[in-house]
Amino acid sequence: MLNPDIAITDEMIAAHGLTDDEYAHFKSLIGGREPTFTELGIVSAMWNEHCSYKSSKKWLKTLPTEGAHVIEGPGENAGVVDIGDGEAVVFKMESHNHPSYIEPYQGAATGVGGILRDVFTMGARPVAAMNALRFGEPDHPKTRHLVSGVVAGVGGYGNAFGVPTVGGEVEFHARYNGNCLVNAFAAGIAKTDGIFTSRAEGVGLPVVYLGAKTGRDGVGGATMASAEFDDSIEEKRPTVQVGDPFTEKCLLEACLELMATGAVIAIQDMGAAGLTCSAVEMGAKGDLGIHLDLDKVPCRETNMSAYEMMLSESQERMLMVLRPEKHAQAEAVFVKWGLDFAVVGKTTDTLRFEIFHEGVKVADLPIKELGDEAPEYDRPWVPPTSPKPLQDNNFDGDIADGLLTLLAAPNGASKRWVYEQYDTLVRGQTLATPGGDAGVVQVNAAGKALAFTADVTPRYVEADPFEGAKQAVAEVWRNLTAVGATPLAVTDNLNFGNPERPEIMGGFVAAIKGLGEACRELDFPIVSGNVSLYNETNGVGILPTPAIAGVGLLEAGARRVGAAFATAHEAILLVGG
Amino acid sequence: MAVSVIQFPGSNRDQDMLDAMAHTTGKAPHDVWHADTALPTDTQAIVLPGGFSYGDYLRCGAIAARAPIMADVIKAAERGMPVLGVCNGFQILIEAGLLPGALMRNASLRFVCKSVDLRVESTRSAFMSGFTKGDVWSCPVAHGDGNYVCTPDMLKNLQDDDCIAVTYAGGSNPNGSVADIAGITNKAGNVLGMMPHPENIALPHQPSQTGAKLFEGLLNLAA
Amino acid sequence: MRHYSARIIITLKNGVLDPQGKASAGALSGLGFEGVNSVRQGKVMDVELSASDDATARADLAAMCEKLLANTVIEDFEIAALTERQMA
Amino acid sequence: MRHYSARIIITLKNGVLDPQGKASAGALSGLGFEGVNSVRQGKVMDVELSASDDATARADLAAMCEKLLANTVIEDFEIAALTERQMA
Ligand SMILES: Nc1ncnc2c1ncn2[C@@H]1O[C@H](COP(=O)(O)OP(=O)(O)O)[C@@H](O)[C@H]1O
Repeated sequence: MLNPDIAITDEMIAAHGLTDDEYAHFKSLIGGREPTFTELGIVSAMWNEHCSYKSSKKWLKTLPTEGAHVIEGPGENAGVVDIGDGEAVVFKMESHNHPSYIEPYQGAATGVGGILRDVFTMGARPVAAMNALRFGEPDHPKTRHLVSGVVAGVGGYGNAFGVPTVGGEVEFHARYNGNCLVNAFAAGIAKTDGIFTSRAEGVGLPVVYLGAKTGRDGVGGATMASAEFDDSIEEKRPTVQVGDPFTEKCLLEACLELMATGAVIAIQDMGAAGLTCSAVEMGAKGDLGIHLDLDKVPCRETNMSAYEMMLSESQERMLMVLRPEKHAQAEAVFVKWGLDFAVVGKTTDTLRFEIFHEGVKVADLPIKELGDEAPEYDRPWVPPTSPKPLQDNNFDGDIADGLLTLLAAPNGASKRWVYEQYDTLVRGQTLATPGGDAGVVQVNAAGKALAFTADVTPRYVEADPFEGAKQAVAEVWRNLTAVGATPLAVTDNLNFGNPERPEIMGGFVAAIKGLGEACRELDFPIVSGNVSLYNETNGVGILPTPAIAGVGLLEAGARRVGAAFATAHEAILLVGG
Repeated sequence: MAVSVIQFPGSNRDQDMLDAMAHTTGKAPHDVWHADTALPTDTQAIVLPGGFSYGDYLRCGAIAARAPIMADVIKAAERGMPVLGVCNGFQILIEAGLLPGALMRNASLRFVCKSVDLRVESTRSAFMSGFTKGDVWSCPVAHGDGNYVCTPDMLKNLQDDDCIAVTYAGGSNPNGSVADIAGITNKAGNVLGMMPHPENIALPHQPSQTGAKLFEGLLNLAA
Repeated sequence: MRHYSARIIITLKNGVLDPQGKASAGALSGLGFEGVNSVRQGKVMDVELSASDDATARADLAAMCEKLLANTVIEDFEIAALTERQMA
Repeated sequence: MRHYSARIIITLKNGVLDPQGKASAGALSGLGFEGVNSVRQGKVMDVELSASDDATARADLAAMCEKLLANTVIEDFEIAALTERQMA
């Protein structure tokens, strides 16, 4: 029987970010009984904005996600696109905005770690990374601290892990004074017949825990990521997660080696809300129940409660369904790489998520409903007002001075000071480093290459969300074609303010419509993405920032073109509209 | 001609090194795991690649320098076998006591990845035999801890014994190293450690192929 | 003005992951030190400073930690020693 | 077997350049801490270990420093504390 450990109060429900309606609905899913404290934690993690996309799902469904080359669209850890020769590119972009504002180095580092895991969980070896960064005004007292910490953190993780960072953006604007944006992108290469998903299959099979040990890191982090900031932010600090790129690099090698043994049926990284989200996702996608025994979970701290283990966001961990006959072989791979490997549960045919700790059943939940019946809102929105026409501001200053001012402005100046802190060359396959229109990386010995770029101009989106989002997609398309690549597909990271404000929601809706229209028009499918809402401090929201990252294919990397003029005395042509 | 490339947990330019070596010497090198206790018996040269062995935790290269395979690497080095350490490999050679001095945090305290100019100061190492003293070439660096430090006495010994192999030329010192040192050898000349990455300028698709000369230098060993 | 030598010890807060300490502990076991149960790595800062008196020196040191030397989100600091130096 | 908590302090030898300490000293001046004359940065290792007695624990800790934790070419180490822990 369930242990009625702690009586659930209204304050607890509110502290877990559940509305009265959401709580009532949850109770109805468990036969009207009161949940245990662990169950409350689980549902709050599953049903917060970050995991459930409850404000955005309705609109995301309208985006074009299919195309001739798309193997896997949104829904898995990352999107997968065929690049020929039996190979696929696997990529995604994800935000780590709130954690980076609280602890810039670790927040950015774990953001990079998370996106790399998303890519290699699918069986792909990461070959390129990008980062789209936005900070407040350069002379705002917090900006310098955030910039130096975030850039060092992005580099600290990616450089040690060993993925070349080949592109990104850095921009400053007062509207990011209270909320910086850290959007990390990663891409990897997999064999089209070697792609792994989180869909569990088979009853009574071992569920295995892989990677680093569990601590109290980030307990409640996913809930925090969906909360608006206020002055009590200091109190939210002890939940900071620390990244360990060395362990992640070992985890990458161990996972790829493990996958090659044929031992893996399904695999899922433990990201936001760690064990909870990964287990529920694996079970729900495979129409199976999951039985977990928390006494088997490798912990690095003593006396961890079931609640803490289920919500821990310790990094560099994975969950897998294993072919039992391969157990010894699989375990040997993890021992070789110095990582934990523990059978922590099994798949069942009950469709229940059952969790035991110290001999007591601490949770018994319907697994499909946790995901499928997450709340979904049609938030009220108002159409954006059309922008005022620009004043006819004839510039009568000195053109050369004006140009120098633009080039010297933080947003116009070279970003070399940032990307020289990133290893842009590791793996030895980089054909074009940052500084041009798109980074280019060779992906096979025959010379095939991929191009990567990330773009958006938030002030355009602020002025006109529909046109601004279209423009971002068009810029991505141009940056890819400008290096000689054929655009393949995109991933997006939609950073907005509080969706409960109708004018913010209106901007979000219009931006999605613009994004969808541009991508449909260009046959440029969106294969993965991420939404980050509530980027707002004391009522001031960020500029609407739908960051778009695109991937293009060059059949012959050697035929790429760069931005530099090659020789003197050549004609300069202006093309386009 | 058999070269052994040692792979430590956290090495990340191991594949770059294997590729560059295979391409230039025409023979696939051995990929040797750090926990092995003996090098393949046909080994004629050893390379420690770049990366972040053990995350560069504690001190760069410190934990890797004590790995099981290193006892055999040290023995081979003492017998005169050519040993090259690049970046993290250089840090490991220093921690293992095969080269003098220390590599500390870059003076800027930042990781730096860019191309710098290198000048060849000595060609005593087998790896440098394809170069001429005074050659200047452009080569990428990518490191956070490449600031070579040593005592004035040690520096004098390095100079007197012709142990400075490459320096950063033309004011391109990216890390604050004493005397612009980018790479050094031991007194015998068979052990070379350097921070820059010749393996990233060796293959046809890379910006130049100058780095390939380091590996071509090994072809004489086959004779 | 008086002249002081101070030692500040900065350690990770309880529960914060310490990859460096973990790697060192693993390496020590590998080298045959079997009795090692855990290693946590921190920083020591030896600061030479001038201040009008002990109390001011301590206050300055604490402020330096808060503002720069320690990352108080994940680290604790402590002024482990403060001694007056005689200047030559 | 007894259980100990030990603190090891590792500092750079005199005369060895310390880029991190120097940068911290510069940054402190930049923040307006005018009395700072120098900063030297070192490491603290808090080790939990088991040993038969105090003397063995000290000998083990010294050996760990010699073999791994300190680079004795450029660093000095000191066992700053050793206390016995009661196990639950
Ligand atoms: N955070 C970053 N990481 C890596 N590269 C960056 C970053 N920010 C800017 N860059 C690179 O600097 C160059 C100029 O960037 P940007 O000013 O955004 O150019 P554009 O508007 O032409 O895309 C691009 O090559 C871009 O990839």
